Amino acid sequence: MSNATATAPNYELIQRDGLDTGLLEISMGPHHPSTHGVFRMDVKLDGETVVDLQPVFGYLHRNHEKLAENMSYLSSMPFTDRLDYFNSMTNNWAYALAAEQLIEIEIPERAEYLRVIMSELTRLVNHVSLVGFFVNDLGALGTPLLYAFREREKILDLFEQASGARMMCNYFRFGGLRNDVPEGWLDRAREVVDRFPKFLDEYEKLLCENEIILSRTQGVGNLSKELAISAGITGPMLRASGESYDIRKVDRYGIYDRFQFRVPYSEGDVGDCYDRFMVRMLEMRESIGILKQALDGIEDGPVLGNAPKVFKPKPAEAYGRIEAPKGELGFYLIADGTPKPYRFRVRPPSFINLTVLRDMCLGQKVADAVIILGSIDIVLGEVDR
Amino acid sequence: MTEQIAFWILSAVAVLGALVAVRKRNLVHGVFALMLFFAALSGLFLLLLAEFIAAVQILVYIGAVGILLLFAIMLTERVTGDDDRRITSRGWFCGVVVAVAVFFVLLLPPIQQWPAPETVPTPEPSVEKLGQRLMNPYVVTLEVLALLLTAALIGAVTAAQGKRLAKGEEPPE
Amino acid sequence: MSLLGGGILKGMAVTLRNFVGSYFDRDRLTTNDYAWRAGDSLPQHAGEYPKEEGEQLRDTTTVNNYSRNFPMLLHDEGEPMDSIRCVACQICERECPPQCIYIEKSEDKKERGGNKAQFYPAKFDIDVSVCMSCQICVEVCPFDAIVMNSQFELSTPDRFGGLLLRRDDLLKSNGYYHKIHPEEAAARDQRMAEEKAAKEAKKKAAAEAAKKKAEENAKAEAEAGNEKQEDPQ
Amino acid sequence: MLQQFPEAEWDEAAGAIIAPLGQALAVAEWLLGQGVDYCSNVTGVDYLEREVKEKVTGEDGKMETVTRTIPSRMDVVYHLYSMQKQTGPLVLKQRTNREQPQVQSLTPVWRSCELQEREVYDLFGVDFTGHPDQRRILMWDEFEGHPMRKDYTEPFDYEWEPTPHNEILDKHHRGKVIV
Amino acid sequence: MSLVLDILIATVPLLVIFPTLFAFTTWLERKALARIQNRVGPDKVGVPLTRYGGRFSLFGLGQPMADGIKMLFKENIVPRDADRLFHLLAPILALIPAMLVLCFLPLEFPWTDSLKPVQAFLLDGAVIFFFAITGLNTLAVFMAGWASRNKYSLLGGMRAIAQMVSYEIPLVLSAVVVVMMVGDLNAKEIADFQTGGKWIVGNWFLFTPWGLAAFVIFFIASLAETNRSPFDLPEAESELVAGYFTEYSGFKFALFFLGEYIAMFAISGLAVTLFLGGGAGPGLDAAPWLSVVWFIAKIFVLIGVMIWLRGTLPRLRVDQLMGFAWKFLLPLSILNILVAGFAWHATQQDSKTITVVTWVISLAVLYMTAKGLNQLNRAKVRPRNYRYAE
Repeated sequence: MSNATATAPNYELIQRDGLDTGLLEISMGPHHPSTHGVFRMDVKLDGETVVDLQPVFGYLHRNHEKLAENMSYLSSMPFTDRLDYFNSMTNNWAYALAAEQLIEIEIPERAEYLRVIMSELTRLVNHVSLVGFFVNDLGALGTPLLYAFREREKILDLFEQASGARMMCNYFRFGGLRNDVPEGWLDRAREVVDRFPKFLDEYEKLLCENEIILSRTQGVGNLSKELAISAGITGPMLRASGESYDIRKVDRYGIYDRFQFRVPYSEGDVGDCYDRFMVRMLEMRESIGILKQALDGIEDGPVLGNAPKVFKPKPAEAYGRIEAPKGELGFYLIADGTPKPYRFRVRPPSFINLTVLRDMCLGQKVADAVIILGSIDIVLGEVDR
Repeated sequence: MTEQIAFWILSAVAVLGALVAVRKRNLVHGVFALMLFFAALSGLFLLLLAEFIAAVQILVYIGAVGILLLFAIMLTERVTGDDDRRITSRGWFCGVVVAVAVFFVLLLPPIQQWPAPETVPTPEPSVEKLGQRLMNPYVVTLEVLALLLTAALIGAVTAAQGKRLAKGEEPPE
Repeated sequence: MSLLGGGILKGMAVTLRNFVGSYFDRDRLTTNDYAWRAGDSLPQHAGEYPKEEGEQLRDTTTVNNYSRNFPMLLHDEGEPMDSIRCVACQICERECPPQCIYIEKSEDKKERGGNKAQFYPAKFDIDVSVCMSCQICVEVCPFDAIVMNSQFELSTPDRFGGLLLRRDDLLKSNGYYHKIHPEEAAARDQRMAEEKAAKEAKKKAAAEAAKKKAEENAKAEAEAGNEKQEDPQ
Repeated sequence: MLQQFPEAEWDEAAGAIIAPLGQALAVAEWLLGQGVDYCSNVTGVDYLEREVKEKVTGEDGKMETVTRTIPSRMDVVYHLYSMQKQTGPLVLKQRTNREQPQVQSLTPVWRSCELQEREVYDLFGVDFTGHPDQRRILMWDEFEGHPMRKDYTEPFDYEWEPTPHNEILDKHHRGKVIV
Repeated sequence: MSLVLDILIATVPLLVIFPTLFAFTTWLERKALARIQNRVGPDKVGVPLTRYGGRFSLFGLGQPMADGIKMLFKENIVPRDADRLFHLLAPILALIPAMLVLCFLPLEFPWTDSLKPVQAFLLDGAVIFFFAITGLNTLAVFMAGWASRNKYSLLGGMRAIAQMVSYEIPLVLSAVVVVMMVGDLNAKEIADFQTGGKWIVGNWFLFTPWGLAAFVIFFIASLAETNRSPFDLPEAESELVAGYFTEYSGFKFALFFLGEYIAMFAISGLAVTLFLGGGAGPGLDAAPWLSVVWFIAKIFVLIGVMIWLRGTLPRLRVDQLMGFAWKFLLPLSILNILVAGFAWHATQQDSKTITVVTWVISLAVLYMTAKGLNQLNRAKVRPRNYRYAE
């Protein structure tokens, strides 16, 4: 085995110090302020040091895959909103992308542009609030979080105007979008996008140089590049570990090949919480660049191809994946000729990113376990499905 | 009159605290009872207008000794304080003898000076005097004590640090 | 661990600027951004209803004209049951992802709005405690009979019955639809009129005599749609 | 690939390689050596025994309908990518029986399989030999059955209480509403 | 009987004024934090004027009252396994020392002139008493954490002991500087020592190099002593749910809350006494009672800074917290005592040049030490670079 040391999970307790002291077992969660939902970590503490940690999943499990196998392709679309309820737009896109492989269908130009716009706005929403939550986990009294929510609010207003709902957008359709954006929406979007960098400047000033944040995050939760790749870590977390893998660049799905953008990644091999935090901050700037190009390039036209509402694809298999804000979101569909998918599988990024939670937390303090979890960026709707 | 009442109340509290501290099986309860005893003692010092000693009593005995005891309990496995083991009572007779003996030794000076002198000099609040005494006649003693404590502190740190493990070395079981 | 340096002071400067700024710059506040709304901005007493004693606010209509909440059934002008568009085809019942719609088809057929006689829903229930406002029913409806409402004051002391909306609760006039979603309603009416005109144009060759009547119908339909009507409830 | 492992099959319809039984770990290690360093997605697929009707041209030139039984099976599907070469996907399947499904765990090769194989074990009941920590993950430990199997039926719901929604659900259960 | 009366006269005002200020401070804190976070904060509670709207709310000043009423009527929940006696005693024990030390502040109420003997007794050695009694707060926190039988509470209690004991040392040592300079432990004497001087503030210890250093250390340590952000580890919300008062609700929680804020007042009051000239301020000659007003105003300035910090900073980690106390604050405060000792001798010469030179040297020494300690304690982290892939 080439990288046995990197991949072999260490299930022994880490060595304790010489004192014969008792271990404190704490069940953090499922109702805990900073597990970001109903997630539980069974932590064993030696004093304040984490010597063992077992993530416990499933409190939000609703067997989304089974549900989707019992309804038509279109009916599953609103359920994908509920996976990662922060980023319903990108969830929609991943599902639409997978289903569009099953049925050959032309996507109108304007729809492609709007998809990119929606998806990058979603990325802004996710990253800006994630940074807020992360600093909240660090113990700041919600100040950065509320600044983030103010900006998020503006983007959610845009979503509401376009799709009718703020979070459960259910906006994408196979072959395009459900409806066109209302009149004047693009101008409002441009206004939001133009004002975003100013907010980011202030945000960076508040957070990026703060010595307490630096000392709390640097060197905490290190994740090496080898382990990150082997453990299937994707998204900003992978790039923080030094690998510049971005599906927008690799697959060039949608019309991402038309835009000029760069993928920030950490140069070193540290991959700690600070890297994950900074990579997200830098990614937001790139998203703004994409948004500006997309808003400039968009033209009038139809937004929905001639896709039927209910269809029966030929028996085939399709795996569609996109770069969701949290990592690679994939949908694996097996069609068997009926209007319902025979197999419907979601590849949830935050679930797989949790693989290395234990490796990162061992030997750290209990307060670090909380921020490491925060920096992984999980949403339990997606982890448990 | 007021002082009398205060004296009796404080004494009663002190005795009660001491008894509870000895008898309680729950370690944490015992420590807190001990602290109650210290606090009552500090009150007694205050009644004697020795407010500096009273303050030091609180600072050192409650603030330092008591908390040290709590730390010690926290470091053991009996964090919750329950201890169902029987308190060994085989040597209770010797204990009583020793206690009575100590009591009489402590009672000796008042007995020797009996009857008490008629005129008791009114004590004044005298933090300043205490400081002067410490810095002039007793300065050498103070410094020696300070040195001793520093040595103890360094020793404690060294002892607590334990054996530094070389890289790769297996820690002792 | 190092705490000296400008980072903390910089952060404190940012918070101080926000502290002062929140008194002067309304844009800074987290929750006041309703300026894009059509019509006037905030309701008169935002956060202070009920304005009158006992007011249930069942008719709070326009939060904003883009939002959607739960479905409602459309009828054209006139008596609701005489002009209900739904023909109880049950497509929405089948496609509804959380399966919250329950329809019973009527025994008889009924003529409405000058069209030929059709079935109508004898029972049309939506359990809004299950509904997830996904709008799939609106999309699959071939008769434009079901659209999204934006009424949000639905709280009720009755957990079971109160959250099960019956047919008569769901029936809303097209005018009401125009009131809450003006752009969407206008677009829908236009499309309906176009479709109808196209259909009629097809029929034209076959039945020359019916043509006049049909055009009148189409016209009346469009006019009726644009007319602002009071909500019957 | 197919040369290296002559027993591997190529599934044309799915565009997937079916690893020979018991050699999946060797295949995976070989693939890792070839630069396939990233295992994106692991999932199971449950195929019930079913009958298909096919129109076959008989020997006498007549079209006739033949009923053929496809045996039940259980697939474990791996979607593999290469981060170095930025290529993919390569679909690797392990095929096993439904009754006593047992496949080799690829967790020693790709760490990302750890939680996903646990999930497949939980929801499909596939036994992964060599998995370091095979426990239920999404369902609770006392749960019986494997809910993602196609023939899984829900047990009596002890949390059931009457709601007006029941009549709708009943209707669906009775099969009156068929999607 | 006159003793009892005197005691009443001396204590009742404290028992009235400071809880009232506590109510005001909760409102102030909520409002200020809200504004820092670009929210509006409480502004609804008030006296309704008509039945259907309109009210006299005065920026939500009624909010603390409403909170208090809510707290009083909330159910008192005690966990089944908890130590009921200690669970009850802890909030009381948290409040008593905080209230007690208020007596040692040199607040010159006009009506306490006749109580000089009582006050003299209390104020002689006030500083040392103050530290002795504030230390008792630790016990209350530990008691609460231990009695709740909750692991989060217990962790919070253990953190609290470690933190408070550690930070008490720099706290005391930085106060020693002032005591050395004044040569008295009497709070009144210390405050009086700082009156006069140029533009009222001339004699304040804040405006000497050693005083400034001592004040900064004192303020940081007092943040830790009162469990304020960024040192709010015992009640760390994101890690320990609510730390030692996870299992407290209703009135007991309110008592803890009250105790915490009174402790804030007390320790800020001591900071004002030691470094900010006590009740010194303009207009004292015309109206001596203004000194109380000035005193409380200065307390509120310090509390304002505490709120501001709370709105800005995240929390430290446990090892960093301890490291900061033992590796940074403690050496610095010991050095500061040394500097102050030399400076005291130097300034006794009454020569302007020597004074100026002393100031410059001590400033330089303190600054360099702080810098050096900071460098020593800096975590070894490589600088970060981020690249972009096209």
